[in-house]
Amino acid sequence: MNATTLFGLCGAALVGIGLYGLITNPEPLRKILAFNLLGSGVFLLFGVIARRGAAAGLGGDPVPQAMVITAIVVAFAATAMAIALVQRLWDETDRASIGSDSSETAEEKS
Amino acid sequence: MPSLLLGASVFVLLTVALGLFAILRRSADVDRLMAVQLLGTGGVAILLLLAVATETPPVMDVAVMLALFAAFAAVAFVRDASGASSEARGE
Amino acid sequence: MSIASVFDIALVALILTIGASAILVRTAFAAVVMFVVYGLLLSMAWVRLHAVDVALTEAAIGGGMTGLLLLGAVARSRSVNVDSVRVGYPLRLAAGALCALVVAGLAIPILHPPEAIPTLAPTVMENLPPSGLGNPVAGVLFVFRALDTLLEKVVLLLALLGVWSLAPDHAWGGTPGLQVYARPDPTLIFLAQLLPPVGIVFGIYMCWVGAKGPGGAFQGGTVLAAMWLLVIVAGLQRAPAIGRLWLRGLLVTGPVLFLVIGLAGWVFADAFLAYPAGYAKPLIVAVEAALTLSIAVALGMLAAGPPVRAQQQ
Amino acid sequence: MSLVMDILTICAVSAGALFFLAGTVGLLRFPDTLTRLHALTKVDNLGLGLIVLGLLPQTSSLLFAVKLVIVWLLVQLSGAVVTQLIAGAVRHHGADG
Repeated sequence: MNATTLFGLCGAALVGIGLYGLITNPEPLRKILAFNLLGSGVFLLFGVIARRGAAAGLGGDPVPQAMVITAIVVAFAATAMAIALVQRLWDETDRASIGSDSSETAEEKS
Repeated sequence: MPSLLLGASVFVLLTVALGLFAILRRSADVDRLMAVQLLGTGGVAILLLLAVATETPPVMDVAVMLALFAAFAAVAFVRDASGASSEARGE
Repeated sequence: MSIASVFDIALVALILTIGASAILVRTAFAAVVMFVVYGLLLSMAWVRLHAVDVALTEAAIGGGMTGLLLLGAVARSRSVNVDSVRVGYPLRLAAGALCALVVAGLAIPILHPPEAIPTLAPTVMENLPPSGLGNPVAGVLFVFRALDTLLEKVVLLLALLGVWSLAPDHAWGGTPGLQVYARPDPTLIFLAQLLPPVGIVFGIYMCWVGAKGPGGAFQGGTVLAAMWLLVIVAGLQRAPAIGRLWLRGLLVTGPVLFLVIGLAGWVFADAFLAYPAGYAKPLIVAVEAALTLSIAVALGMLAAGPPVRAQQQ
Repeated sequence: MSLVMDILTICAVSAGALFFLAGTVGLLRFPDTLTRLHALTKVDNLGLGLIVLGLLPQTSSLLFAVKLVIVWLLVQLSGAVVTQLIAGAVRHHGADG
């Protein structure tokens, strides 16, 4: 198994870890964090695809790499938006977690 | 020489890993602040060794980035651990 | 087994352990610390994948900026009631099984790559010389897929508008509720005076070097944003009210310049976002410089959060 | 000449790596937060300094070497100040045993 495959499996495992956290953690903040973890696992998979496409004297295919850079910045913007929504939710409801009975799961969609 | 430098970077990575586990065992928040500090020095050492071993000078810029943002994150953590006040609380 | 593969195995093991502990650890504060450590480690993984541009972005945004953002929210969450509803074991088991399935599904294509691996690297290198750029990633971002990059800036501005629009009515146009130190701390003030000059030089260097090597507007902009936030958090300067004209001007300068040059492409070259022959590099450097400033302000204001207090007259 | 340089590199890098190990041992063994902080930062900064010293002879250009020294200075300064900050937080909250 070469190094690229190893990082690919690492990315796959990170997606799994992030998804698990997203499902099982009741606090919205921890869900946002888990979602970021999931996202970085996907980015790592892109990195592996880029590395496998190494050609023309480059260490990796620059197109997926550029996409990942864009994705990291957009993920940050989405995280900022999600956190602002959660804080507004706290201001309105005074609760820090999402109960099973409530309909307030919408803020995780970003 | 490159393999020696790579070997040194593996060694430093392992000590950083060990240090992180030592920090994770403690439950106090202040102890956890050290984890970022550990990466700030250890991570920079690893990246510098990699930069010279693989002859890719741009990796050194990643080391600078790591140093800057480790310090930046530490400032945010200490702010949180030592009781922050929102600017809005003055109202 | 070579030394490099020992390094990779150790790094992957460490990343997975820290990532899992960021999910499983009990307090939200500890989780955020773990997440920052995870981001810094991940940037080393990107170095190993020969993606130095991505490593720079990940260290800056994944490590520092997201950490600051999450921490601000953790500090706020202490003042609200945290229901200690824990998810039951059956659900955890089911979630674990589902996640294992997803991991397996992702692992199969990783372990069995296609015979002919698709790559655009040769095409990029063939078409890069006319632009005068030396960094293929910058080439993709500003020449081949310039529309994506332009729209990404629009997304940043839209996100910022979204964050701002969550402000209560009375605070509209006011100052963001960035958490600052309760007492002025001399050590912190020293750091906030020491680090920004270094950081600003490094940010400009990142933007400049981006044309020929790893770096660019995103990385430079993030460094500038972090230095700005550091000065505000230390209490040396207040966060600006979001209604300020200079602030809004800086926010739109980069995207507007990009758009104007893009539109001019219709007249002087033959397509939207095309650069006239021979002028590509100076135009791209100008766009990058303006974007660096706009990105710095946008990221800084995103991290500072929605306004919470009306502007003082 | 290059042999002397190589020997310098081997000695300095090995010594630096050993200092990192020493810092980690301190982190594992020392009884309270402040001493652990002390072990971590003092020793690791020395380790980094030695590694930078060892890498200097191996650099291909002067610019590369100057950058190495600048990185070291940056880590040294910011590390020292951040440690001071963390120590302040420890004193404020009380160390744990």
